Amino acid sequence: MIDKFVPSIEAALDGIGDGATIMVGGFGAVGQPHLLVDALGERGLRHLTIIANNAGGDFGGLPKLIAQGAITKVICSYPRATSKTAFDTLYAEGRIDLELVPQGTLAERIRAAGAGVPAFFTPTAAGTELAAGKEVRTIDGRACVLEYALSADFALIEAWEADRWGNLTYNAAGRNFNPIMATAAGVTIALAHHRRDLGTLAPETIVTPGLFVQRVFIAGGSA
Amino acid sequence: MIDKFVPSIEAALDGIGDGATIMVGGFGAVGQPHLLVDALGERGLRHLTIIANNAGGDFGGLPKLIAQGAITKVICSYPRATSKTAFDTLYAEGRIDLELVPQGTLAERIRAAGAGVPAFFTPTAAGTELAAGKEVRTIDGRACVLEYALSADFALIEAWEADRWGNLTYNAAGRNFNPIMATAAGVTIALAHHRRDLGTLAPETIVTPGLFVQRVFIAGGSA
Amino acid sequence: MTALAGWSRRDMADRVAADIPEGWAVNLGIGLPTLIANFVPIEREVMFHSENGILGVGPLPPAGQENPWLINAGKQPITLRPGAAIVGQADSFAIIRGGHLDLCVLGGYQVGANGDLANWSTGRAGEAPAVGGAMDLGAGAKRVWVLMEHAARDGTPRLVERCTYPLTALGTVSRVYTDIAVIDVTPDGFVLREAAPGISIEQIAARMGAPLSPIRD
Amino acid sequence: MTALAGWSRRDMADRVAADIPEGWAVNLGIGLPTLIANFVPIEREVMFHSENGILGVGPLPPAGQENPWLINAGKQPITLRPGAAIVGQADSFAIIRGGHLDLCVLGGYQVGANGDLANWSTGRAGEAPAVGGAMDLGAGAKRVWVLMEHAARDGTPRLVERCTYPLTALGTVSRVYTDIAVIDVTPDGFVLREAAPGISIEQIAARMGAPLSPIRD
Repeated sequence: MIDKFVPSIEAALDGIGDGATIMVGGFGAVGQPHLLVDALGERGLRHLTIIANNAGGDFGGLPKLIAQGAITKVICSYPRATSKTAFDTLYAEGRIDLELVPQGTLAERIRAAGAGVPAFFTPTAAGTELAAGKEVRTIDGRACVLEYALSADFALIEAWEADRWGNLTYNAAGRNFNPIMATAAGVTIALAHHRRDLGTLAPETIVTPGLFVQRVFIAGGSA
Repeated sequence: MIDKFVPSIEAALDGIGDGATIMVGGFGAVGQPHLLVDALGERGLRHLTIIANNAGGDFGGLPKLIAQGAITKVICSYPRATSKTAFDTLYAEGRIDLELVPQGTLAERIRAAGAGVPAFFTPTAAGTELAAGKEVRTIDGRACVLEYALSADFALIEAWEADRWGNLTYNAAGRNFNPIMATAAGVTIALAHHRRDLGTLAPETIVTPGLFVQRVFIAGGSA
Repeated sequence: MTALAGWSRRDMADRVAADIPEGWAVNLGIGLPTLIANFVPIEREVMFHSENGILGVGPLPPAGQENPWLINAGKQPITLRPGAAIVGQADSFAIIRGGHLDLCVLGGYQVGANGDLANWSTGRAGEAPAVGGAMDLGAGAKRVWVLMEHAARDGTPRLVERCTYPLTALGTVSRVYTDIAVIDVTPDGFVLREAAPGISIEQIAARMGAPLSPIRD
Repeated sequence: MTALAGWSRRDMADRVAADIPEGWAVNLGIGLPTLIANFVPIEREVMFHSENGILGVGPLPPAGQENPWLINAGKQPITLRPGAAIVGQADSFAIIRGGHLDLCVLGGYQVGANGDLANWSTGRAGEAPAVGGAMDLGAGAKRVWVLMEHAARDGTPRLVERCTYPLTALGTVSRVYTDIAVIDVTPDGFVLREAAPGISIEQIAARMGAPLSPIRD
C-alpha cells in the first residue's frame, strides 16, 4: 500500500542537511508551509540555498533562518519587505548572496525543471541588468534571454487536501508556487490541512498528482 | 456584460477562411469538438493547416476535410489509423504535407506559444530523424534540440462546462490538448456541453480561465 | 519649478479607470495602480488579474471579513467576483508573458520617449533590489500604461528622453497618466492626450525631460 | 533458425509485471505492453500513467460499462482506480519528460547493445510515419524497458549491435523482455538476466545480432 503520510514534522524533514537547496512555496505568507519552515529553523543547518518568491520577507520562518546565518544564498524575485529585515542587514554586509529573478522567469524556470525543459528563451528582462552576462538571441524580431531550469533537493510546500498517494489540492491563493515546486525537487514534502481517504478527491480537481510528492504531513497531526 | 456564448455554429466559426492555421483539440476521438469540425467541412475551405495530435486518424470530421483537399498541411504526432485513410492516400501521392512532432514536444510547443516562450530546448528526439536540420546543444551533458513555439489563428476545442466569461472545465480524458490549445490561438472557439451561470463554477476547479476563450457554443443549442 | 494643483491620487486612478473598457483582462501594479479597480463600476465587467494566480479580483472585503487565503500581489486582502478563476504561478505568468492581458498599469520611476520603463530599482548600492513581476508585465502585456507623479518631489522630470535608472522593459510603454496630464508614447515621442483642468501644455512640457507634442486632432 | 517455444505473449506480460514494485509510476506502451497491467495484482499499488493525461489507470471496464470519456493512449476504454488524477497534455508530458515516471515499457523493432531503441518507423518510403509519445518516453522516463519478440518472423535478430531502423531514443533501454529471455542492457552490452524455461543461453545468443554475456552472480 502506498502511504506517503508521515507521523511527525521530524519525519517530514528527514534527510535535509547542510548545503541543501530548498524550495519553499508561498506568495507572501499565503501558501507557505510555516510549520515546516519553523521546524527547519530548529535544526542548526548551514549553507542552505533557498528558492522562494519572497525569501527575505518579514513573515514566516525564513527570517529566523536568515538571522541564524543558515542561508548562504537566496533565489527569489522579491526580497524586499515593508520594514528592514535580517536579509537586508546580511545583504548590505555582503554575507548573503542574492540571485534576483523576475517572478515569471522564476516560475517558468521551476516549471521547466519539473517538465524536462533544460533551458528556454524569454523576452522578459532582455536589455535589462537582470540579463547581464546571459545569452541573448533575437527570435521573431524580439530580443530573448536564455534561462535555465531551476531545481532543488527538497521542496517544502503547503496544500489544502491530501490523500495517501500524495494527491494534493490547494486553497484559493494558496496555490501559487506550490504545484510547480512539487515537480522540481528531488524530495517534495507537503504540509496539508486536510487528510482525505483515497478515492474521495475528484480526479479532475486534483492539482498535484501524487507521483510528484514523497511525504505528506497533516497540520495538527493525523486529523 | 461579458458574454462569449454564440447562438450558432456559424457564429462560432465566423472568420475562418482559406489559408487559416487551425488547432483541433482531442486525443483520439475524445475531447475533439466534432460538431465544429463537421461544420468546418461544409465551408469549402482551402489551404488549411491543421494542428491536432491525431490529424489523419479515421474519426471525427478531419478525414472529410482531408478528402476534400481542404488541408495542405498537418502538424501532429500520430497520423496513423488502424485502417487506410484519406490522409494515407494523399500523403503517398505527395499532395499533403506532414510535420511529424513527438507528442510531448507538440504539447510543449503549443504550451510555449501560449506562455510567451518563443523557443526551448528538449532532449526528446535528439539524435533521431525528427531532429534533422534542427539546432542541437549539449546541456548538462545531454544533447538537446531547440524547438519553437507553435501557435494558430484559431483553436477549436471541446469543454464540459462553460460560463459566459468563457471559463471552462473538462470531462475526464476529454481534457488532453484542449487547455493548451486554448492559450495558443488568436481566436479560441469552445464547444461546451453544459452552460453554467457565472459564479457557479468553483474558482479552483476552472481549468481554462475565460480570458483565453473568445467564443463558446453550447452543444444542443442554448441548453 | 512650482508644483501644480492637478489631479489628486484618487483623480489619477479614476482617470485611468475611465479608459478601461468592459471585457479587458487587466493587471494593476502594486501601490497607486491598485486603486484603479475602485473606480471601475462593478457592472462594467473587467477581469482583474493578480500575479499570484487570480483572475477576477473583486472589491476590497469589508473590515473583519477578510479571507486570509485571498490576497493580491501587494499582499492586501481581496475578494473574488463571480467568474473568478485561480491558477498556479506558472499559469499566471503564462497569462502575463503569453500576451493574454489586454493591459497592465504599472507605477514608474521614469518613462523614456522611446517607451522604455524604469520602475524596479534606483540602483542604490547595498540595497537589495526587488523586481517581482514588473519585468514580465512590462514585456508581456498587450498594453503597458504607467501611472505616476509627473515629476519627482524635487522637480526632476520622470518623463525623459532616455531612462537613467535601471530598465524594467524596453519600448513597451504606450501611455502615461500623471497628476497633470495623460500622455501617449508614440513612435514620434511623447504626445499630449489630455491636460488636467487648468493646466497648460507649456506647464506640462516644462516639467518633462523630453519634447511634448500637442494633442492630435 | 527454428522458432523456440518460450513464453507466450501473456507469459511475457506477466514476467514484466513481476518486476514492477509497488509505488512505481509506470507508463505502458500501446500494444503488448498494455497487457502488463492485467498481471499486476490490484492490491500491489502501481500508478499507471497514460499519455492522454491519466494517472491511476485501473482495470478494463466490464463489457457494456465503458465510459466513452475514458480511454488510454491506445484509444481503448479504461477505468480509473481510487487515487487517480487527470491532467492536460502539457502536464502529462511534463510527467514523462521531467523524469517522474519510474518506468516505461515500450514495444520495439530493434534494441542496440548500446541501449538505443528503434520502435517508431520502419523507414518505408511513402508510408506516413507516426511517433506519438515514444520519443518522449524513451528520453524521459527513469527506466526504459522493452517488451518484444526476440527475433522477427524471418529470424532476423532484433537485439543488435547497432539499430538500423530509425532511432527513437539513444542509449536509453536498460532491459529487454522477449519470448525467450530477459536481458539487461549494460555498459558492457547485453547480459542475460533470465532464460525462459528450457531455453539455453546458446539458443538465445544464436538469435541475436550482438554478443550476450552470461548471467552475473
